[in-house]
Amino acid sequence: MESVPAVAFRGVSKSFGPVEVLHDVTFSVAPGEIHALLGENGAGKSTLMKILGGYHPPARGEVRLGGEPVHFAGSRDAEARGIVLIHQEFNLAEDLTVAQNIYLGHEPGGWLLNDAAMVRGAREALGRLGVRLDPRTRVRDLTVPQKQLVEIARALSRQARVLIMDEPTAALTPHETETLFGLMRRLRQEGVTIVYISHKLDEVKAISDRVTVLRDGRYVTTAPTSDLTQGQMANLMVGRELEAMFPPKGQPGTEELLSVEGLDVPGWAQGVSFTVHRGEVLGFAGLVGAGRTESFEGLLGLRPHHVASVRVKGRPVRIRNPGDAARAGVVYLSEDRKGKGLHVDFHLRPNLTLMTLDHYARPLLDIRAEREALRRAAGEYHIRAGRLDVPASSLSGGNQQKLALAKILEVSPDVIILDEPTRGVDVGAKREIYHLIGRLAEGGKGVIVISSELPELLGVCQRLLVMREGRVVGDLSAEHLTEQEVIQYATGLKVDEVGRTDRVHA
Amino acid sequence: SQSTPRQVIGVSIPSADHGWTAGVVYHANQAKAALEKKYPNVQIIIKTAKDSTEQANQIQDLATVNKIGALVILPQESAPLTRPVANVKAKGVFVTVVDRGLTDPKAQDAYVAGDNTAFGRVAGEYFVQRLGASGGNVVVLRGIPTVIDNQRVAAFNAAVAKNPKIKVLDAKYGNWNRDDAFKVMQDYLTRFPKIDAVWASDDDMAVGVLRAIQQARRKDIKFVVGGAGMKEMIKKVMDGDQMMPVNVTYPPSMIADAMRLTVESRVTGKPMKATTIIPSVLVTKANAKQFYFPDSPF
Amino acid sequence: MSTPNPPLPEVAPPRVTPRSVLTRLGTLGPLLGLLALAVVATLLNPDFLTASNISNVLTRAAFTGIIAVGMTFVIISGGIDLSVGSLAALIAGSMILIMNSLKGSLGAGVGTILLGMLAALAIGALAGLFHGTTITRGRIEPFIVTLGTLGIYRAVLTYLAQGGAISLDLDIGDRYSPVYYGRLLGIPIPILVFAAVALLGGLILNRTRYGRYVQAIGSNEQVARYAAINVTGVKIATYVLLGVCVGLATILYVPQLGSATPSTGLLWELDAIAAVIIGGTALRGGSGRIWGTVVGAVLLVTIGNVLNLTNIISVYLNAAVTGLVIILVAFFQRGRR
Amino acid sequence: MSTPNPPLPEVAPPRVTPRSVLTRLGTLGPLLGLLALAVVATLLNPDFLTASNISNVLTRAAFTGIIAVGMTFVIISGGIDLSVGSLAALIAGSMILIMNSLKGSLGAGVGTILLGMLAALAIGALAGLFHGTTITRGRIEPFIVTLGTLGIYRAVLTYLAQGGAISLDLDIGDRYSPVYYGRLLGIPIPILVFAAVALLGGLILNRTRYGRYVQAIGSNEQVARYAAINVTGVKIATYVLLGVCVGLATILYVPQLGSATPSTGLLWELDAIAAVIIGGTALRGGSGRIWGTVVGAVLLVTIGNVLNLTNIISVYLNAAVTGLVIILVAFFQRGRR
Ligand SMILES: Nc1ncnc2c1ncn2[C@@H]1O[C@H](COP(=O)(O)OP(=O)(O)OP(=O)(O)O)[C@@H](O)[C@H]1O
Ligand SMILES: Nc1ncnc2c1ncn2[C@@H]1O[C@H](COP(=O)(O)OP(=O)(O)OP(=O)(O)O)[C@@H](O)[C@H]1O
Ligand SMILES: [Mg+2]
Ligand SMILES: [Mg+2]
Repeated sequence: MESVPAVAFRGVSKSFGPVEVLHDVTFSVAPGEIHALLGENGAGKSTLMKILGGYHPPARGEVRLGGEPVHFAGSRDAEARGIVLIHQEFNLAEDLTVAQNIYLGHEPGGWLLNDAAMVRGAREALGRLGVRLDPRTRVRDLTVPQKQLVEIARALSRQARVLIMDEPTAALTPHETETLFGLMRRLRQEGVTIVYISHKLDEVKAISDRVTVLRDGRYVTTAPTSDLTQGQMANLMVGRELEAMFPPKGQPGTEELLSVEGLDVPGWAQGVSFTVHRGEVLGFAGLVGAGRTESFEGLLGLRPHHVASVRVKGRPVRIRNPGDAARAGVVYLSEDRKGKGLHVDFHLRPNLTLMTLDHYARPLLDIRAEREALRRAAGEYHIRAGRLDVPASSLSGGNQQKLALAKILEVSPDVIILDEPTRGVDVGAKREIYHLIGRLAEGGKGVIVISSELPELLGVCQRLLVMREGRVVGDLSAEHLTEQEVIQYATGLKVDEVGRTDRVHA
Repeated sequence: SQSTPRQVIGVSIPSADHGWTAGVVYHANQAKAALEKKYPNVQIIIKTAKDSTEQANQIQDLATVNKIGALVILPQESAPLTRPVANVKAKGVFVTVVDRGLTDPKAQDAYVAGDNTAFGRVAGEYFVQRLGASGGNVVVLRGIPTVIDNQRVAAFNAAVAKNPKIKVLDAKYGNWNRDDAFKVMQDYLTRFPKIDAVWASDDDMAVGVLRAIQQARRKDIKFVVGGAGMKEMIKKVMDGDQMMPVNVTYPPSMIADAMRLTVESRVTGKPMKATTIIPSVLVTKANAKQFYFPDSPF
Repeated sequence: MSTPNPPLPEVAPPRVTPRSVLTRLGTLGPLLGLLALAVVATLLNPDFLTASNISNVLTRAAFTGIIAVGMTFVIISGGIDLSVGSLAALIAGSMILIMNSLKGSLGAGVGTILLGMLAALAIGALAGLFHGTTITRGRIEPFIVTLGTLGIYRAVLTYLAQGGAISLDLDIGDRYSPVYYGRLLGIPIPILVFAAVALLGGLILNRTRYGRYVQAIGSNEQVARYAAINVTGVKIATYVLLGVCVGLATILYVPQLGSATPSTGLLWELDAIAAVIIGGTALRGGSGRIWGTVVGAVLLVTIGNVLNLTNIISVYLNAAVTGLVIILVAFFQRGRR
Repeated sequence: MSTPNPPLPEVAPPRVTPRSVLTRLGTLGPLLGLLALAVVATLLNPDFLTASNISNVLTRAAFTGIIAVGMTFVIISGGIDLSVGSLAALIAGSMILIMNSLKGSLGAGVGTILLGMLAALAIGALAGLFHGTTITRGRIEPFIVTLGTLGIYRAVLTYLAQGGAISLDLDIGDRYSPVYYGRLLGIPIPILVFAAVALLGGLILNRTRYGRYVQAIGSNEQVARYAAINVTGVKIATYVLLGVCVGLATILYVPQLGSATPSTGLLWELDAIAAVIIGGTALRGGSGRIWGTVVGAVLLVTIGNVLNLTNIISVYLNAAVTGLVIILVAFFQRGRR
């Protein structure tokens, strides 16, 4: 493109131990553009960006900034040169407040810190994202999307010349994503160079100027975004033709597998009622704060709650904790993979069998059978790992998600509740998860999918419930399953009388 | 009993955790040097233990590994060490027990002891005599919960009971420790507007007690009696200190006496007296000089 | 699956980098430390290697070792228990009083002793139940709860003993003493019990559901809860298990000295926790190993034994040597996390 | 913004659930505990509320209180220090020996005493530096390192004292004693120093970069590292800070009795750690508060004081009451996390 690129990678390689995860990567990013970086889980995107951000030194090759080679001793060095990285994993100290996190390492003030200025600055940075959140809240008390927003606000509070965003929208709803994009466009006008990583190809298509694709740590290509369709991007990432993303939708049966009436989760949800049938994929849509996650955590006994009745296959059950639920055949996959879904310090094997250890207790655990199960699950769910005897933390995000899914499916449940099942997962893996959901339904299970990605809900679900302010406000199926309808319900433009309406506004 | 073969003598004592035990360690080491010089065929091994279990382990090691012929032991506690000492004796080791008698006297060959009952009684008798017919208010600081402490306090109480005018206001644990004694005394001073005398029952505790009284500038307390003969306190008695008129001996050097008697008996073959009691006596200005050891750490 | 999948990425060759060799060595740290100590000890005094000395050392390690095995579970699950020493004292005292009082009706026989043992285990289990329940349902930090009971148990024992000692009836003591002093197949009984507890502990930790759950809770309690594990129950069980271990250790301890005093079991908690940590279990929980704990317990006792067998330094400095060895051993196995 | 946005989703209303009121109350737990204790104490013995008794209590709390302030930083940063009591003893002994030996050249004046104080602070700082460096660069668990030095320091002191006492020269003692026994504006100097340390500690923890970094490291070390915080340096500094606090506490302690013995500072570590935890700092680090620690330290001393002032229960059970009160106070402030 132009004369001097803002950022240029020249033959960058990187190894962790004996494994080379980046091989000879060379490409450049023009000043003032939004440059998308694509690749499968584990392709090396985050690693490359950490090199740019000064967190890792490259093993070979060099990074050039405005034409001149740079060698960062650490992230502080890089920040001094105007390079700011929004991390993919949350990098927030949970015990500190939002404002304290936003300014961590950059506190204003002399001998004494200027807390008032930090709160003001934090409020302003959050405000730019359209988030109204008290900066004095402890991060521990935030929800996943809120943490994501704080992470973004932190980067925005630095004066960035090069802003790296590693999957900033993974946990955001379309509305928040739109606000963020508005902000990115404005930054671009101000001359900020943005490198943007995402697995949401529609977003990439909408926001970026050019796209670079990595595959297995190697540079594949760079092209103007307008030259590529989403399908072409996907094919470049996986290096082969991807077939249809979504499986064909089957016909739900009539047997009621799980029927919930009048579920209240104080402070979060009121009078939530729904039924899922055999062979059905039921979606839950809604904006951030709609209370979907909390409803299901309540249902599982993970939060204080009250429920009028829960029936599984017609029989009333009492669920006080996830153990009761699992015994009744109901399992839940949390949206918070690291915090609630997976023991990242554990190896794959104990993670997989954690919920089904009684199958292996005779009475001592049969480790060999567990290994066998892992080998089977790795094949069945396409969990890709160099070796199977490694900690879960060494898997890429998508493969961690597949492992977490495999874990709950080991229970052979009747009803599977999946909360944001494809968050941070690449297209290939997403496709595998969609097909898995299809197969589960086909096999006679009831599947509930909670997701902030409307296309995915529309793609896999036969029926959609829309939640708003803790209540179910819409029940859409067949021809009503359109983006337009969902948004109207989610934003309150349209309200149905769904389920029990006698419990409005607790 | 033969004069030529090597004699290995084990000495097992509590480790130095307050003044009196420090004195024991000091005197044991002095005696070792002197005895090994005097009897070249004698080897003495001194072990210190921080609690009963460790001491039981040590005497086991002394018997099985160091192959001692005689054991001089000052037990941490009587009851817990009775069986382990009996086991050592059963292996043919000559056992001299010092200070704290075992619950089963059959477990020992000889006994060299201070007199805890006398320690409390002598102090109590001094209180009766000094406070006279008018009596007075007395506070007591106890040591660490042990049999020794129980014996001393019981004897003191029995002695002062002879004068019904003497009132023991309270007796709390000061753990043979200066800091704890300081705190307990501070609180006694807060609580009791009139105290005539303090039985600190130990010279380490007396140090803390004196400081607390000094701090409160209380004039009602006529005197403080410690015990066991720490050199600084004996010095005070010698110098005629008003607050510290007397002391009661409980000499840590009894370990040296026991070692000397045991070694002599082993080397000469003469039997040792079954029981040697080292009396607790009242130290006054008159006789203080003979209890003053300025080189000892105690 | 429905579509043909691309070949799995090649399996990386087994990696034996210098780092991983060091890591392996690190894992064996405490064992190497123990061996090094044994070599030094033998050089200083060849008697160290005699069968009788080794059997002495292992017998001694049994008390805190058995407790440390239970402590390993508590620490792996993310807890701590400071009260074990006091609890041992209280159990010893209660057990002796119970046996003494049973002598009248049951005589000084096996029946009395068995009932005493049963009482010991029951008291330990109850104390553990109290700890576990207060910590989980009462939501109080384990450090606080067990610091509190540390004071309470020892005070109750002091009260029972009226400041002195509680002594076992001599007849009962004679019948009971083989439990500590006796041998089976030439091996002292405490060693056998210790070995059995360690094996059982290792088996439970690594080869049962319960052990897996303990590790899962210590690694991430939230994830464990979401995975349908009864977190409260498992945690309470670790404290009960530890309480039973304390009871068992006391059952072996009582015939050794035949009495309980206010100083019985003093600082055992420090020894037990130190054994666990030296053995390579992280204080913050999540993972650990029983054999490491066993080596840690033996190591701590061996230091004392070597100091007893030799005479090279001032008696005042014994504790300094112990401290130094502990730090050195930890240095060997450092940097694994 | 450049694109028209759909209306903002409504903000969830601020939720004031009963839970959050309880949480607020919970934060004040230790203070309420202290007040309750004071009320009970006054009912039992009205002398409790006299100025002289309160000044005694606060003066006593100063030693472990000052150490506990330093310990708060160490614990918040995710560490622990078991050696503080032994270190205090060693500093006390060394300081006395140094001052005694300076008397010859400098006389028994202020110069000698100031040099002694300087030595105390320097030894404390050096010990802290050693702990911090061994823990961070040597990558050894803090529990192990300070368990080791716990033994070493006290052993060295015992060696220096030959098991007995190291006594301060009487002339120096007379000049020095106002540091403990003196008053300024009617308030004992140890209380003033304690207050100053607490205020300064609170300021450093909550209002300086360093304090913020300590919390960040304890909360998530990786995050702190990513925020370009010098984790190693900050951690070492917490141990040095604690070492200096121990030195300061010892400077106040020495003129009290004018001597150091092997039992000086015994179990101070337990008191200091307990004060921190009772004050509401989590043992696993990340967050905490200085004022809570101060209340915790005063609370612990008050329990002992109340027990000395009254006579309602057997002396044997004193420790039980202490334990019970600790658990009860913790119960008040439970369930905050
Ligand atoms: N610190 C590390 N140590 C060892 N291996 C690592 C480390 N960080 C990353 N890897 C490995 O490097 C490879 C590239 O990881 P990276 O995080 O860059 O992938 P990514 O493209 O960002 O994937 P995702 O889309 O899942 O975020 C992966 O195989 C990963 O397991
Ligand atoms: N402006 C806001 N003020 C306060 N809380 C908010 C705000 N916006 C969002 N939240 C909180 O963020 C949470 C959103 O995260 P979460 O994922 O848990 O929401 P959900 O509706 O339960 O599920 P999902 O996001 O999957 O729809 C909501 O529970 C809501 O309370
Ligand atoms: Mg990534
Ligand atoms: Mg959600």
